[in-house]
Amino acid sequence: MCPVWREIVFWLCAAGAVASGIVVFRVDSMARATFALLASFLFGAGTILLVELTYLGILVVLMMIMEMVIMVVFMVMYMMNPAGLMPMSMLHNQKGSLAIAGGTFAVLAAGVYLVDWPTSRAPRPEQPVYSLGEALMGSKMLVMIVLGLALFATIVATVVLATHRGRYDRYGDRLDRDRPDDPVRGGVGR
Amino acid sequence: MSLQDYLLLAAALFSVGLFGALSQQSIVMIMMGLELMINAVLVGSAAFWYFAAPDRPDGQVVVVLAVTAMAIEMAVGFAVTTAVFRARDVDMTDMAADLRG
Amino acid sequence: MDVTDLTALLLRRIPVRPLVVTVPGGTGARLRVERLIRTRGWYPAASPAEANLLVVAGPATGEPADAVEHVWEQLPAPRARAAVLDPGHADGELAAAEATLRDAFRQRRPAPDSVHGGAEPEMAGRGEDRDGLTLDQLHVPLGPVLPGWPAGLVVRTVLQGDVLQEAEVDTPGLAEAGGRTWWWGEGPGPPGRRRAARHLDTAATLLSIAGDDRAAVAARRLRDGVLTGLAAAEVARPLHQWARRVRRSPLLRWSLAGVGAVPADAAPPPELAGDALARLRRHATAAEAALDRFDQDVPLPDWAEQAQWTVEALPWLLRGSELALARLTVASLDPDLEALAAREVAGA
Amino acid sequence: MPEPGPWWSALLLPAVVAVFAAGACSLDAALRARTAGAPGPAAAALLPVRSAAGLLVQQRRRTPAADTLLWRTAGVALLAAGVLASLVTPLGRWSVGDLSVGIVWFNAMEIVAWGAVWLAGWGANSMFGLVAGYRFVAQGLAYELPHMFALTSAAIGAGSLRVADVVAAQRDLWFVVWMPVAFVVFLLTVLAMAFRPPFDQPTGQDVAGGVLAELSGVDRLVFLAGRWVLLVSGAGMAVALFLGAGGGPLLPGWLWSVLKTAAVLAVLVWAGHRLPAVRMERFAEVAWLVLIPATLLQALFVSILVL
Repeated sequence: MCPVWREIVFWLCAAGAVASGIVVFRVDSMARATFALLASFLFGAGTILLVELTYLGILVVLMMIMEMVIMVVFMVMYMMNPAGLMPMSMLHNQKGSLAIAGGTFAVLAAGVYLVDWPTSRAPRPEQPVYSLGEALMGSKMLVMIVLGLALFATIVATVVLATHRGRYDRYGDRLDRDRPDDPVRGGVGR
Repeated sequence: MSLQDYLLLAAALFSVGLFGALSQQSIVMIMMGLELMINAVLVGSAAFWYFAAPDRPDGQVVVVLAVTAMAIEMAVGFAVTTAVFRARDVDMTDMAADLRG
Repeated sequence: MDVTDLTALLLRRIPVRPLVVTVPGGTGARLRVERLIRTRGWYPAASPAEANLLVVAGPATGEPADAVEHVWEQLPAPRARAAVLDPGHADGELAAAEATLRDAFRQRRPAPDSVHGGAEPEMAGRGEDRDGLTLDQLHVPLGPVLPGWPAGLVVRTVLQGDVLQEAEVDTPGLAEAGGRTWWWGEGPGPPGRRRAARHLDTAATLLSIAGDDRAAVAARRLRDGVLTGLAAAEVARPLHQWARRVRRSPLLRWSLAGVGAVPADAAPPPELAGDALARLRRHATAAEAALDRFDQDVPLPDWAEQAQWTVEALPWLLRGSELALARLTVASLDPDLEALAAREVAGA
Repeated sequence: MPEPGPWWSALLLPAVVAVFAAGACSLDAALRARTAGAPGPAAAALLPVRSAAGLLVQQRRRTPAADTLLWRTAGVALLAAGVLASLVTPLGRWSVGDLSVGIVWFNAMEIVAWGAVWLAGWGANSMFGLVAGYRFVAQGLAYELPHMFALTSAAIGAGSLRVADVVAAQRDLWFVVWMPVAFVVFLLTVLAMAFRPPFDQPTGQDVAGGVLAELSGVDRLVFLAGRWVLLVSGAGMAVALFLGAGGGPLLPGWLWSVLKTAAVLAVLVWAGHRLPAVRMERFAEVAWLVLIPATLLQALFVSILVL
C-alpha cells in the first residue's frame, strides 16, 4: 500500500477507535455500548494491521468479537435496563472524572511529543509471527508456561467464584449418584 | 504515520477508558473502561515494535500479554460480579461498598 | 418496464408461504389445509414475518378472532388471507387467496403502519431463580398462535431468561367452538382411521418441534393417506418404515429422553405416562397397531380425559423447565381441547 | 501451489460464492420437496431464485422498541463475513488474497457470526429472537474450540498458517487421510457455525423461527444469504485444508476445487436433511467432553508425526 493510503487509513482507524470509545459511555443501551467497544477494538486492530503485525491484528479481531459477545450476555443479565427501553445514566462524579481523564491525556500527549523516542534502522523480519512464536515458546517456554498457568488459575478461580453448586449437590452427599442431579440434562452417556 | 501518531492514539484511548473507569457505577461498565485502556496498550506496543525495535519480538509479546490480561480480567470480573450479585443482589460498586460489614 | 410492472412480474412467481392458524373447532379444516399446502409444494411459515398468506382454519369468533387479527397485522405486504370453515371449501379458498396474493393491483394498497405489533414482552419485577441469581422476569403468553401448538391453548408464563418460572393455562375460545370435535365425533370415515391419524398427527407435531422435519413430513403424509382412504396394505410398508426409524433414531432418543417426564404418582392417563420419548414411541406403535382395524368401528381413546389431565398438569409440569423443553412437553401431550369442550357441552 | 489471483478476482469472489450458495439452497429445496411428495425437483431447483424475488418485493418489518441499527447490521455483517472468509480459499491455483495467516483470518471471519446472530435475535426486541440468540452463543461456545483445534491440526501438518502452504503440503497425501478426526469435527463445526440443520436450534420451530422470527423482506434475504455463504465458505475451506484443494488427475485444478467443494456442500446439506436437530445442552457437553479431547489428541498425533 502506498504511504498516502496508509496515512489515510491510519487516521480513519484512529478517529474511529476514539470516537467509538467515547460512544461506549454515551449510549443508553447495553448492547450498543458493548458493540461500540467492539468497534473500537476493530479499529484498533486496523492500526495494528497497518504496522504489518498481521497475526496479532487478526487475533485481536477474533478474540474481541468472542469476548464482546460473551460480555453482552452478562451485561444484559446484570444491568437494570436490559432492553434499552428506558434511558439511563450510570454516571457518578462526571466532572471530576472528566477533569482527571483530560489531565491525563494532556500529560500523555505532551510526553508523546516531548520525549525523544528511539528509532530503529534494524530490518523488519519477513514473518514477524515466527519471532513472536520463538519468544513465546523458545528458551524454556517461560512466557507460554506463565500464560498457561495464569489462564488455568483463572479458569479454576472463576468457576469457584461463579458456581453455587458443587459436586456434592450434583452427585449427592456420598458422591454415589449415577447421574448428576442437574437442572438440565447433559448429552454424554445418556 | 509515525510513532508519535500511534502514541497519541494510544493516549486518547487510554484517557477515554480512564474516564469510563472513573465515572461509571456499574461493575461491567467499569470493566469496559479498563478494556479501552488495554486497547491503548495494544496499539502502543504494536507501534513500539514497528518503529523502535522491529528486530526484537518484545513488542509483540506485550500485545499477546495484553490480550491475555484482557481475557483474564473479563473472566474474573464477571465471576466476581456473579458472586457479588448472588450474595448481595447488587451490581454497583457504590452499593457494594455501602453494604460492607 | 417500470417498477410496478416488475413488481407484478415478481408477484406472479413468488413462493407462497402460508401461516396456518387453527382455532378450536377447526381441526378438520386444518388437516385438509395442511394436505393441500404440502401437495401444492408450498412450505408453511414459522412466524408471521415469514408468511405472505394467512390461513385461518375454523370459526374465528370472539377471543380467537382478536388473536387472528393481531397476527394479520404482523404479516408484511404483499399478503392475503383465507378463512377455511368447511374442509370441503379449502381448495377454493386457498386458490382465491393465492390469486389475491399474486394480483399486483390488489396488493398496491397503501401500506399499513410500518411498525408491526409484535409481541413486546411485558417486564415484571425480579425474582429468585434456580441459579441463585435474582434476575428480571418477563410475562410472556405462549399461544394461541405458534407453530405446532394445540389449538385453543394459551400458557401464560413468567420467564426468566428462557426458564419458565410460572405457567398458567388458559383455554380461550372453546365456547365458540360449539362443541364440535373432529377427532372424537364429527370427522368422516371409520373411527379406526381417525384413531391412527390422530396418533400420526401428534407424532408429526412433536417431531417438527424436536427438529426432525423429515420424519414429521413423513408422518403427515401417512396421516393424509390414512384419512383420504388409502388401503391398509398400501399404508403398511411406509408406516412400518417410519415407525421403525422414529423408534430407533439415537438422536431423537438423545434429545427427547427425560423431557416432560410425568412422575407415576401424578396418576396420568396411561397414554401420557413417561417422558416425551415414551409418548412418541407409543404413538408410533399405536399407529401401527391401528392398521389391522382401519375400517372397523373401534372405540376411541378418551381424548377429553387426556386433555383434562393435561390442562391441569401443565402448570406444575412446565414450572422450572426451559422454553425448548416446555415446547416439547406440550407437543408430546398434545391435548385435544375440542374433545374437552365437547364433553362439557354434552355434560351440561 | 496457489498464488494470488489478479485484482478482478476480488470482484469474481462474491459471484462464485453466490453460485455455490444458490446450488446448495436448490439441493436443500429439492430434498425437502421429495420428502413432502410435492411437485418435482425441477420446481425446487428454481425455488431459491423465486424465494429471493419474494423477499425483494416483501415489506420490511419493524417491531416496537427494536434496536433497528443493530438489527439491520446483523445481516450485513453475516453476509460480508461469509464472503470474506472465502478470501483466502484457493480455487485451483488462485486465491483472492493469500494472507500469511489465512487460517486465522478464516476463523476470525467465521466468529463474526457470533455477533451477527446474537444481534439479529436481540435487535428485534422479541422474546423468541432473544432466546434463539442466546442459544447460538451457547452453541458457539461449544463448537469454537473443537473447530480451532481442527484448524490447528491442519496448520501443524503444514507447519504454516498460510493456506497455500497447507495445500502444498498435501501434494502427496491429503490431510484427511492422516487427520480424519480433525476433518469430521471440522465439518460438524462448520454446520454448527452456519446454524444449518442439525444444528439449527437458533432458528427452530419451537421458537417460531428464532432469530429469523421477525425478519422479513430484504433483511431476511440478506441474513439467509449470509447463512448459506457461511456454509459455502466452510465447505471450501474443508476442501483446501483436508482434501488437497485443486489436486487431482486429468482435470484442471479449478475444476477439481469446484467439484470437491460441491461434493462437500452436498454432503453437508444432505446430512442436515437426514438428521434431527441436536439440542444445545446435549451438544455442549459432548463438545467439551468428547470433541475437544478428540481434536487435541488429533493435534498431538499430527505434531508427533511432523516432528
